[in-house]
Amino acid sequence: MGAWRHFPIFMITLPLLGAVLMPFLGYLRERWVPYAALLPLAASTLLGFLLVGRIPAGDHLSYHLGGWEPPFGIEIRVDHVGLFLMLVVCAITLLALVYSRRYIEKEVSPGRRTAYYVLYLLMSGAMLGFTATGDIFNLFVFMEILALSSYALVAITGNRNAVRAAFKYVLMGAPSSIMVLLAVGFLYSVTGTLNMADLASRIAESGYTEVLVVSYILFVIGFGVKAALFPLHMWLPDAHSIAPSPISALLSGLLVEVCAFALVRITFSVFTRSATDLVGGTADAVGVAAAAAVLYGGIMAITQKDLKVMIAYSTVSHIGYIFLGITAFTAEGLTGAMYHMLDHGLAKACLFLCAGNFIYLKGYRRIEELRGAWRQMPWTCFAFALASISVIGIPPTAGFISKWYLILGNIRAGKWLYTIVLLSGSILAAVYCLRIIYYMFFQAGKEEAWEDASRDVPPGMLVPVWALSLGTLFFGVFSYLLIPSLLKASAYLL
Amino acid sequence: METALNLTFIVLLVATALMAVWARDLLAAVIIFSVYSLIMALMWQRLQAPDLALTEAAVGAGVTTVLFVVTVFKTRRREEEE
Amino acid sequence: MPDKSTFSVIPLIVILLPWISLLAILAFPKKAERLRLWLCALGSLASFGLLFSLLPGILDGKTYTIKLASVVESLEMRLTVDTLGFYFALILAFLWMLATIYSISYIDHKHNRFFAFMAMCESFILGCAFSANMFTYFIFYEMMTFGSYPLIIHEETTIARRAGYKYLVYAVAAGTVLFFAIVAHYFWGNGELGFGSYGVLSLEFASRAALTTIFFTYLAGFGVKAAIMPLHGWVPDAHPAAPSPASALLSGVILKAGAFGIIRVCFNVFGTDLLRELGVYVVMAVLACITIVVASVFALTQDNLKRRLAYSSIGQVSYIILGLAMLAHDGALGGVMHLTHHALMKGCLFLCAGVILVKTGKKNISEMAGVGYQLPITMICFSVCALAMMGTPPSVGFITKWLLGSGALQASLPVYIIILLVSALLNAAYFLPIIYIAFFRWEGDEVEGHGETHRPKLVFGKEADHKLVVPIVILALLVVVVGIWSNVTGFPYSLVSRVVNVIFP
Amino acid sequence: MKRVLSLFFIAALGVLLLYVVASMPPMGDPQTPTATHVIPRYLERAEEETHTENVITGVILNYRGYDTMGEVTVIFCALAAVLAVLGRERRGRIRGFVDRSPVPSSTIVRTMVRFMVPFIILFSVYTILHGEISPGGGFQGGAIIGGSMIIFTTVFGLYESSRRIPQKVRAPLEGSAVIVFFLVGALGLVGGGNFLTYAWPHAARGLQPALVTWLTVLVEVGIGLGGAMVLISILFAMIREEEEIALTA
Amino acid sequence: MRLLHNYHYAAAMALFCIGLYTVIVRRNIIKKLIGLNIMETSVFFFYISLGYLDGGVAPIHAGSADPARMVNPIPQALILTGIVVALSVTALALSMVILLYRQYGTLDVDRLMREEEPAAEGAAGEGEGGA
Repeated sequence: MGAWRHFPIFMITLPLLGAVLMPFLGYLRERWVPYAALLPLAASTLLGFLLVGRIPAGDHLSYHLGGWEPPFGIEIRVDHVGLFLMLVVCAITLLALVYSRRYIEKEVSPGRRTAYYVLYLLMSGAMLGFTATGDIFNLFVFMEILALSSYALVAITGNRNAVRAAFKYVLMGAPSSIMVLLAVGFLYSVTGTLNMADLASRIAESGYTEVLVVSYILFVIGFGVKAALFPLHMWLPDAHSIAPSPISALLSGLLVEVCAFALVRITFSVFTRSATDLVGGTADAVGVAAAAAVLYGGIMAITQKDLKVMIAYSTVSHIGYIFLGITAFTAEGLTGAMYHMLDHGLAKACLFLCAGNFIYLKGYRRIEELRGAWRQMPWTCFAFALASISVIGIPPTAGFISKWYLILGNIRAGKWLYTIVLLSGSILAAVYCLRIIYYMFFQAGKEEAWEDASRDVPPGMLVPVWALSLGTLFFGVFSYLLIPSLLKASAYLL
Repeated sequence: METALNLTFIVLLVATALMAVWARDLLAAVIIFSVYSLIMALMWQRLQAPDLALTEAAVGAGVTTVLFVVTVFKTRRREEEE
Repeated sequence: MPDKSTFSVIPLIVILLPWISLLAILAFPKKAERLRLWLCALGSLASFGLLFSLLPGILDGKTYTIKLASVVESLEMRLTVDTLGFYFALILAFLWMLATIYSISYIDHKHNRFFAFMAMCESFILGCAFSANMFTYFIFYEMMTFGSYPLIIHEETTIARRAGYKYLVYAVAAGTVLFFAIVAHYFWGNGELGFGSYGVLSLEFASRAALTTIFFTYLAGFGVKAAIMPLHGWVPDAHPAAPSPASALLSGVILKAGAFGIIRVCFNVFGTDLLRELGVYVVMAVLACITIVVASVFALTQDNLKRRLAYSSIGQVSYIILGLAMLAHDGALGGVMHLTHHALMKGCLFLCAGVILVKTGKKNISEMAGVGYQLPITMICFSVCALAMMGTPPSVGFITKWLLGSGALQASLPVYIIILLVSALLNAAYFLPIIYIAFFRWEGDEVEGHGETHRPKLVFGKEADHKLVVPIVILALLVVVVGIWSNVTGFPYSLVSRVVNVIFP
Repeated sequence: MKRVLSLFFIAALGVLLLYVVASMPPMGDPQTPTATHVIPRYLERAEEETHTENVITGVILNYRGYDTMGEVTVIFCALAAVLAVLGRERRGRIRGFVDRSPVPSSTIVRTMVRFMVPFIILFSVYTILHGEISPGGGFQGGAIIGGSMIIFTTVFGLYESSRRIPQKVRAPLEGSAVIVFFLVGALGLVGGGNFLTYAWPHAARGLQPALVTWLTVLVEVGIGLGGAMVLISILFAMIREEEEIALTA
Repeated sequence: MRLLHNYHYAAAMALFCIGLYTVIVRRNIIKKLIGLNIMETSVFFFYISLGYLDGGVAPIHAGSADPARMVNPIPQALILTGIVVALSVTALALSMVILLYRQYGTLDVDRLMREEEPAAEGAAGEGEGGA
């Protein structure tokens, strides 16, 4: 096998190495740090794209670190679905990084800018590592890096509410990580290995069902908090609305999805199909929680006055979408969930960056202040409209395709209640998104609100926003690139 | 004798944990917590894990406790009443 | 799919042509007012012309198809021009062309936005007409909803905003219900969303309950746009709020998109014998009858001209659904042909209402005394179309009522004839007063009591701008001409009979 | 009310956990899955494969080296996070800073500490260097150095101790652990194996074991040094006085 | 029965619950962090007691030790990473506590969180950053 075998590990380690080298550059030339930060991520994205053709849909690439074969050493396992998510992570982190160069100059005090970029790169590298690893303890370690860097990035603006929101996030995140560690311990006590593939085979024939069920429950609680599933989501609205916009775009768009993906891998590749009776009970509970999340998130989003808090609640609702797709236990449902991760990531990142544009240019956070915004900021508003169309799930966008497969999966699974919940969720989404578009386009703004500058935000911030919104459109129209292989991959996972 | 020693350590552990949680004065709580992690280090030594005993002693009793002490000094000694 | 489907890119070009006007707007947004507006009109003119060039091919049964994009093999966006699609697209493009010309001089503010969304909406509805499977139909249908919203709230008055809001609420709800219907159809028809000539679904795949749920969710989803009674709420508010060309299109074409959807569902998705077997057509028929009667009664009570026309539209569209529900050859023929007939008649009426509004500023019927003398040509066309709506012999309206009647006889259900007669009476009841007030009353005549007072002279000179009147005259002429020489090749009868004969041999 | 609810939730969780623990394989008997599945290979062949007596160090640095790379990244991330929250003290001398140590200390304590600190550091160097022979290793040594600096700071105050280990020295070394790990990993790559294999490119067969041991020692030193510097920087960042925090926050 | 035999596990679980109780119920945030550490050490204790063999020997090949009776090295390797992770989370949380006390003047979690919701204060100025 050619040199491309080493690409996944470099995709993960380059950002981490970049993060470690950043303080040196920060010490020598502060001005270059934002541009230098782009290098490792661009390299990872390039490696990712080079890898695309290499992995056939049903197969996976397994890379033994240190040369030791799996149950003894750690293995990096990249299958088609994993690679697909890694590419999404690379793309969105790169775009948000381009965006944050100017945004950070205004939002974060000078002393902390290098720390911002260091944490940003650590977070991106950890996300890639988290998706690719084939070892559950390694999953925990990367989750911890993710958690730590996201706690700090939420609190980086330093104002009162940011630190309070970050601390609330820590108080909920830290115990959930420990629960994941305990769950890994339970699994280890019963099977003796830590490698996921090996675990799957040993779980199937191990007799200790109570231990496995409880360990699955702990996994669900642990990752549930990280993925902000309904009852465990209290930290999300504060953290995502106070964090600087590129960070809340990353948190909402990616971190939440990656943790949901981890739960998918654990449910399907570790507790495999044969163990569904083990997983069955908790899966229904997750389904009920997800349905509640869709409705709760939607209703709360409608009542919000602050734009970013509204988008945060819509994330809570859309995570419910993803989990409804997962708990349907059908190939279409899983494909829908996967595709929704992509679409939700792109659209939600775009929404938060647009909100960031409003804050950057005029400091407007509340929705009333956006009246007639399109006169002065046409580009941002059109991008916002396009992204929210994808959030609602209107045809030409990727949101429609993912909603199609989510509902198809639930119908095939015969879960009528969840289908109705999904549909009403999309109506709720329509209500709170169209309300914003209505304010922006069809309302006359107060005279002095938008009068002075006729120009929009600097191009450095507009390009990522438009790249993301056109991405949702692109993946909507050209969905045949991904959907067939996703269907095969989910069948392979199931 | 083996289990007797283990049991005493465990009882001590649970006792110090409860006291650390219950203590009103924060500094006292932190000190009791450092005793807790010291006993935990001894416990691990008994379970034939020397590396970890050393680490737990150095990190648990050493660094973590001092970080707590610094925080208590920077904030407030007494726990606030409801 | 009929075997003779040749690949051709014409359907795609026809859809993209209206976007020329969009380019025109972007090219020179501020200056060259005249050129820009005529370019917009050119967009819809060109698409109608290209469409008309397809007529000979369609007449000898050829269909043109092109694949736009696909998600999975069984789920693809494909455009196909078959006879039914062509028939709907023909009238759609024709009416849109006239409305665009009409609105060049009618719209006085925010031209760019209006023409941009007008063009987009037209291309989406053409997409609906040409869609080869329900997936494509739904995509264009949803995009049409969001394309037509700005048309309704063009005036930006509070009434328009509230009407637009109500329209959105109905449309989004309908979209969701329709979405469920399509996914269920995709699941139970195991992947077959296309339009088979005898219907695609059948009982051995799915249970009876499943098929009925699919049918009723389709009916509800399309019913909102086709303004079936319980779901018609948005129509009476949207029409008066929208500028006249927009409301002409709204009732002439956008309501028909819903009706066309139901036609596709009944003919191509379920197929008539499956409908008869499921027995769901009875519900459809009952709903249609209720809508016809109740809408006409409401129309009586409305003083605002446009609201009255809106209610009459709701009634007339249900004629189509009634025709379908009869499951008889003539009934289906009458119903599908009424699609065009009503578009011609109602389009003309709304445009006349627009002219009255522009020239005399009058909105309510009670104030329109003597309008006939000030705007003779407009009011004559108005009367011709009003009479046609009532079903007087030489006009298209008469053909529809005649066919529906004979369809009812064929289906041996005399109760429909009674419904038709009642509705004809009601139509007369709410159209004749308008004509009477317009011509036989004039200001100041009731002052002197019953005495003969000088009758105002017919003033021909001061008619509205020629760009407003010409479309009205064309439509009025067509209403009569198509009525008399109905079996001329290009006209509705030739196309629809070809379709219906296949379904009801 | 919240107290009762959470008490009930915790009690339920506790009972569940105890029930699960009761159904677990018995502790300590050699037939449990943990003792039979993977461990025999480690215990027998660890020595000649990783050339370290201490199996744990072998497992940490060689078999599961990726975990430790993650761990080192975690500690670096913690430092970056603390500095992001509190902001690093300004460069150069810490001017205008009261030499008040958090704990009042008498001369006896000062002399005792001045006498003890060198020996503690000696012990920690010992721990780091012989990591693969007897218990101990990179991070333990680093923690002990950190501990010694803590005693020094509590007694002599931040000004004194930051003069001994200035920020200019600490900043470059903080990232040393990850860099060393990456270099050794890449070296393994150059040497033909996968990432993180301990192999010296085109070295003589005989020489291979000694080189692996030396590489392990190199990594140990890297982790020890990196860990120590990170702990010290975290400590200094937290001890800094309020007005200092206000300035850079 | 088995629970008495596995008393180490039982103790670990008990400590876990004590820690979790403290994190959830206690109002002082430093107490919460102490609870967090107790939780973490209890899980580490569980891991190590998992790997223990009766009459086992530390896994170091120093002279006499024979591999058969060596204790399981894997949990110990994992816990080394675990301890570092626990330390870093505590360090970050404590530095946040310091900043929170300086900004809000209280360590009581209810008083801290009860202030007006972030949305209300989202005035343009506040977003500029800087304590």
